[in-house]
Amino acid sequence: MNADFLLKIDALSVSFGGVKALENYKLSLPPSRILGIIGPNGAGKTTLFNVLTGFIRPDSGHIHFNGQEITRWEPYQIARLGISRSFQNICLFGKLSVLDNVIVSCQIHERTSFLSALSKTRAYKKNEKALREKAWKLLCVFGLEKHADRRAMTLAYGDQRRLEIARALATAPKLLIIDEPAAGMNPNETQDLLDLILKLKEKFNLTIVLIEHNMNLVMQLCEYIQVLNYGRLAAEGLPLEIQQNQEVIDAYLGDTNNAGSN
Amino acid sequence: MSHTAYFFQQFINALSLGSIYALVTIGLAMVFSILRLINFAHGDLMMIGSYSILMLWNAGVPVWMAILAGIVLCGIAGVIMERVCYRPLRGSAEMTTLLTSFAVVVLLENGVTLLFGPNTRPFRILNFTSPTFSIDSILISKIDVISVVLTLIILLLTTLFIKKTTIGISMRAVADDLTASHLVGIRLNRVIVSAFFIGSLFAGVAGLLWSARAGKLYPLMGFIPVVKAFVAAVIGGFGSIPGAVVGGYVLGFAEVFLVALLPPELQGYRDAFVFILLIFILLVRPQGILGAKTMQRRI
Amino acid sequence: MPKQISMLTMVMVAAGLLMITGIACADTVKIGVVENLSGSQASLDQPSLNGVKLALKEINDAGGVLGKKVEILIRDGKSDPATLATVTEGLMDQGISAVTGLSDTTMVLASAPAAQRAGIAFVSSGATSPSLPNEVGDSLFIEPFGDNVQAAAAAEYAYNDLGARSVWVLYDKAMDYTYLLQRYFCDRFGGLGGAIISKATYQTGDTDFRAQITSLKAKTSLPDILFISSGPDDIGTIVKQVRDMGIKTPIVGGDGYDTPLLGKVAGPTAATDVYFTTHVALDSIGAKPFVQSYKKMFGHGPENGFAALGYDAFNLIINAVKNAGTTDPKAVKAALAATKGFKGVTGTINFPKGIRVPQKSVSIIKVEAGKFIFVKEVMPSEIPAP
Amino acid sequence: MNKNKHALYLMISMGLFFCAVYLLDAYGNHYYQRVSNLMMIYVILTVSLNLSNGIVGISSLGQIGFMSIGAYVSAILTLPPGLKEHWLTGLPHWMSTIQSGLFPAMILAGILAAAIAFLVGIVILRLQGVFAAVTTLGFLIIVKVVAENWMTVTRGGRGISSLPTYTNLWWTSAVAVITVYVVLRIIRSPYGRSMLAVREHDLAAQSIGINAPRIRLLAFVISAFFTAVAGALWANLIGVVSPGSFYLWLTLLIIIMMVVGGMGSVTGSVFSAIGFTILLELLRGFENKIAVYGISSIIFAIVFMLVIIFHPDGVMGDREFSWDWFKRITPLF
Amino acid sequence: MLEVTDLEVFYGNIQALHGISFKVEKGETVTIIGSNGAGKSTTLLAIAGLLKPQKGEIKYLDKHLDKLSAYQIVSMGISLCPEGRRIFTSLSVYENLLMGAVQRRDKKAVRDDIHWVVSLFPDLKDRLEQQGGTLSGGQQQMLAIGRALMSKPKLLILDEPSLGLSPMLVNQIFEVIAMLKNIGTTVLLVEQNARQALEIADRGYVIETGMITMEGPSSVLKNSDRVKSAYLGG
Repeated sequence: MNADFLLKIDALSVSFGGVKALENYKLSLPPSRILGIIGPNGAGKTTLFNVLTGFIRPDSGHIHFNGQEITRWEPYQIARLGISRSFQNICLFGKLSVLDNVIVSCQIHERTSFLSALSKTRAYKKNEKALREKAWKLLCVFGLEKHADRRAMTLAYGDQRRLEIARALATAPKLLIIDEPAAGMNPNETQDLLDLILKLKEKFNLTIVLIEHNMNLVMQLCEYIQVLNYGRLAAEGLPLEIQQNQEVIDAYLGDTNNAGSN
Repeated sequence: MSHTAYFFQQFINALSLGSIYALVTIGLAMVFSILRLINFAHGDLMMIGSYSILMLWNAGVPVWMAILAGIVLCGIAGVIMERVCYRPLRGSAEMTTLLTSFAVVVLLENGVTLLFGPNTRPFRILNFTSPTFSIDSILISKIDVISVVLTLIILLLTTLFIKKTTIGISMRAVADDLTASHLVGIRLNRVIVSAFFIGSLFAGVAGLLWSARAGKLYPLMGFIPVVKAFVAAVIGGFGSIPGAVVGGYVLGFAEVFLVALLPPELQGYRDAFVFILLIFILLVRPQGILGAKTMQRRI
Repeated sequence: MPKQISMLTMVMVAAGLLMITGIACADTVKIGVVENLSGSQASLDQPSLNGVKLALKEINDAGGVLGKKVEILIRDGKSDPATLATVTEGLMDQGISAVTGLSDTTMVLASAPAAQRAGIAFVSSGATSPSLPNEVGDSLFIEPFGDNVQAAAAAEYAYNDLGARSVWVLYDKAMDYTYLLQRYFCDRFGGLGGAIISKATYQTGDTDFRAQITSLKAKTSLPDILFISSGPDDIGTIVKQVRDMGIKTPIVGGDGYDTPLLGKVAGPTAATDVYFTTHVALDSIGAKPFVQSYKKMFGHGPENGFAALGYDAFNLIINAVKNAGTTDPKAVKAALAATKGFKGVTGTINFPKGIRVPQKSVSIIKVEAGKFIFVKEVMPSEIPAP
Repeated sequence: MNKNKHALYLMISMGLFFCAVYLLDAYGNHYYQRVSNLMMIYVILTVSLNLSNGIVGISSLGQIGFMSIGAYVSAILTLPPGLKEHWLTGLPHWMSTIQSGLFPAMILAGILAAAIAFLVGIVILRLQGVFAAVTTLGFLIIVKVVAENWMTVTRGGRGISSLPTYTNLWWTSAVAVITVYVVLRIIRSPYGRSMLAVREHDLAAQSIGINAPRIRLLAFVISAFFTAVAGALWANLIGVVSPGSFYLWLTLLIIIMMVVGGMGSVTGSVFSAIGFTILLELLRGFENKIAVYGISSIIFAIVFMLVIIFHPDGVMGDREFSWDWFKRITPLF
Repeated sequence: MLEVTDLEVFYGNIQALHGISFKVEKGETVTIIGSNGAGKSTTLLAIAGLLKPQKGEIKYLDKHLDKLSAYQIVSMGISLCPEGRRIFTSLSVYENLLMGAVQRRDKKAVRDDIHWVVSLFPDLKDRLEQQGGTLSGGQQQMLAIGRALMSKPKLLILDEPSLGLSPMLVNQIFEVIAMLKNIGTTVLLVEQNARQALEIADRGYVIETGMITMEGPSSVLKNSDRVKSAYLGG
């Protein structure tokens, strides 16, 4: 059954000191889809991402990815298997150059022997050159090549966001997880981002999971949406269904007694 | 000496030694909880306290006056240290301030060596150590009683202070959440200065007891106590005042009983065992014996 | 802006330092003095330097040597072997006739090879390891007697005069001197038929010895004496704590006890029934002029035995310069090696041919109520091999 | 092309450097030789400390412990057999009959220290920040305590003396050049990029597949290797090793050199180690002139505090020396 | 009462605010709405003195706040209840409230005010000795507001008070805000929960990517399509 789904999560629960951050969460995600996860702040969305990428150990539940159980793997193992992520608050390697941020990510599947690095063998040089070119190409996709030599921390905000996604993509993932990519972007930038994500999905044949508050983006981008509230799945469905689901509107807008005119 | 008497004598030794460690540790932990600064110069504050007391006494000041004035001077020295050495670095990485405190150690130890000479000086201001009473060949000296009682009194006062006074509660608030403390209008500098002042007063008291116990003082006397106090602080749970006291006693007991129980050829390894204990505790229970388990925010 | 200012200040300080570092030159007899004036060894070496300064003043007040004034070049080794080696090396081309200083064997071993290479005599004022000169070479002389001599003297005195048949030993494991002293003592004491009931150790810098002392108390029977091998900074505290714990057994030790700290730290009641071997009793008649001049010059009496040793080591060198009739280091070295009957504060020094450890008699001192009382001068009948 | 030109500059400067080494070694006076030897040893120590503390961001205060291990291993190996049998009775028989030269001693010292670093690292590198700092300080103290107590192998507090003084300027400068080369190569290799990534953001690094604990351990082990080699050179330079030699003063000295040079800048460490060695000698001259001993340590501490207050990233930050930059400050070139 | 003009704030090289201007008149309730990362919290932190703006000015009762430290701003009568509550978790509820009044010298009045706050939030009544960290999210939010009230502010600033709360609790919080408004407290309310915030406020500002994009009376904003689209998509 796992074969049909790239990612399958069963009965996942996490709690912090008695507070349930995620409770009995389920997901079956077929390949090449874009899933959106929405919900109020503190609903457990980022916790879910952290569990998925190995940064937080779940209390119970199972995560299968590409037919393998990855529930208690280390983050770097999960990354090598093909899940890559961006962070809600940008986590770049600030002092490294933009290009190096991507190269360091590209090299994930390379095995360089220590001695060849010291003696600069021909194969090593070739390999380094290939890495550079690969990273450069990726930067071009994101339009960041003109900043390649700048330190990542000196980039403008929007560029930093895009660099994060570029870095995540450089590991050649099957599943890309993006945490609030449009936070702090203006409508134009958001539109560009939307186009970019669609382009990436096509170009790299990606499956994408997205957390986002910007409804425009979510509704236009996602093929399927899950709504989290208080760590539980409040609703899931197609974008249109979600948009009209009164429960979702209430949960998301916290609007009950002045039942909205919408 | 019977086995029981032997055990109890070592117990008294440990209790007395542990009290002094606890005193040093309280001051260290107080500053750490607020500034996240491991002040390695805390031991040198002890040294400054002892020197002040000795110098005042040599100058003819009555002994109790000299002690009080010396301890207060020690407190002032702590405040000056904060103002001159640590305030310009406020907000720097923990490692930066840690290294700076090492530089302060070099500065103070060499400075005092230049001023007063490198030599050990006798410190017989309070000749506390003569045994006062004995129970079944177990000797208890004045300094044992004074160390334990003083430590408990200071623990009690400190606890009252941080529970009941505005500035005490402010200290806990700052340790808890710096941003929120700013927002409610706590004057951070005032809190930090108070913490340094009080911590340094304790260092002064600890310096007095340490010197009285050894009967001497010298410019480099501060480093060993501060390293031990750090170990004690980690064992007890860094930042927690009762933890500091527990850690001090655990360390005192560990040191005394390691010497008591180890065969002579291994006694020399005592400090190695103490540090292995420290590493072990850090790995098994990083928050220390009494430290609260904080939720680790990883991202 | 503060950045630039700080950088500028640093550059200026560096430039200023460069200018000051010129070499002063005059027609004088130059003697190098290498001591650890800062760091952990400073409390041993500072008094030694004071002794040197006193000797220097006396010599120059008396008109110098060979008609020239004497000048000392002082270097601080910071209690760090690498620094010590460097500063000693730096002295070698300064036109000096000999070098003196240092109270610790390890430190001498780091410093003296430079002098050995340059062929300049190095007289260690305070290191007492008898094997030291052979480890470095023909340039190294030690001024005090070897530890084996004083330890044997102590053992013989304890066995014969105090009637001791068993001993408990406490020593500082971090020091060469304390280790050797107790080892030689145990050799000789055992050789005489005495029993070593057990040994305990501590580390330099410890201030609490009660755990060790309590374990001594727990022994079924107390030994006849305690041999406590300790440096001058620790002995007062140890004696105090031993007595405070109610142990009245006689305490025996070496020249590390030769400091007023013993009486002052331990106090008169505790500093009683303590015996030690040393170079000279500082309150003996022979040492009186030295002690008085020292007091006059520094405002206080000698801090420990190293003051007198530093004083003697320097005079020993000047004596050799006088005998050589020249400031040439080779000649001074030869003259040193031929020293006969040099009378110093710490005894009469002879260097037997090829042996650069003086054969001196050992003074036994008894401490009563904090006062040092000269007992007798002994020459041990049998000395353990270095 | 620029690149060839830079290679040429590098070759010329290396040539000049080794010419200087040759001249100093053959004709220089012992004092300058000694200072230069120590300078090179400090370069090795500072650069290798920078690898663990600056490049990969471990807060280690215990590197000098590895230096101590290296110095002792070399001392035990190079001590003449006669003395060995006499002093180090705890050694196995075969070991007390051989006397090794400097090179094998250096390598063995490095390997043993690296092995110990591996074991220690597994435990200590799980801690972070000040806790790592103080635990590594604990490691330093443990090494000292063991050296003081393991009488039959280390000769206790007395230390091992009468070591052959094999070390000369050729050895120290060659090892220094090799250390700098290796560390620079590591930084520019995939390993180095991973190390920097781990320093910059541990979690983000893991999220792109870097095994952060392993990378940290690798840096720690390599750093320990070179530190121990420096220790071996030190032992056979000074001729005597004792537990107290490798302790706080040296720890502080090396850390200050690294911080002032710039954490993360290898060339910064090189310049800083050279500069501070010279500064210390100048200060010593000053100290001897005014006869206030200990003032040089005080000035040293103040310089460090000023730099850390006004230049918290050190003089070079985490940038490396480059010829372009060199050209800009020396227009004549 | 509070006037912010052309405020620009950078985090390192990233510009978070691109010239924000708004004002709050005495007795008004003003809301600033906007999505995550739009710069709402940044603006508030700058007002509270925790961030130093690179450009622009903040005037309060005709005095400049830009150069003042946080505690001086509190002493002038501005109180910020921060996002994410940030109560002192290791302090008791009582001590938390006490800390809110840390600058006040009138001990007796402070005690009275603690009773007043407890009467506003009856949930806290039985928990005065309980550690702040053991409270539930809603109780923590009430405590945070209560603590902010303890300094007797002339201007109360609330940063996302409804964050992560259940609808019932959100209502309770908004009732308290309405009550404060009624007794004449000037309130600056920053919210993601646009509709309810506009319901209670007199005027509102919409902030997007560090800029004020809309402003006007609540009634106008409430019915604006743009506001709707920003919050519901479509």
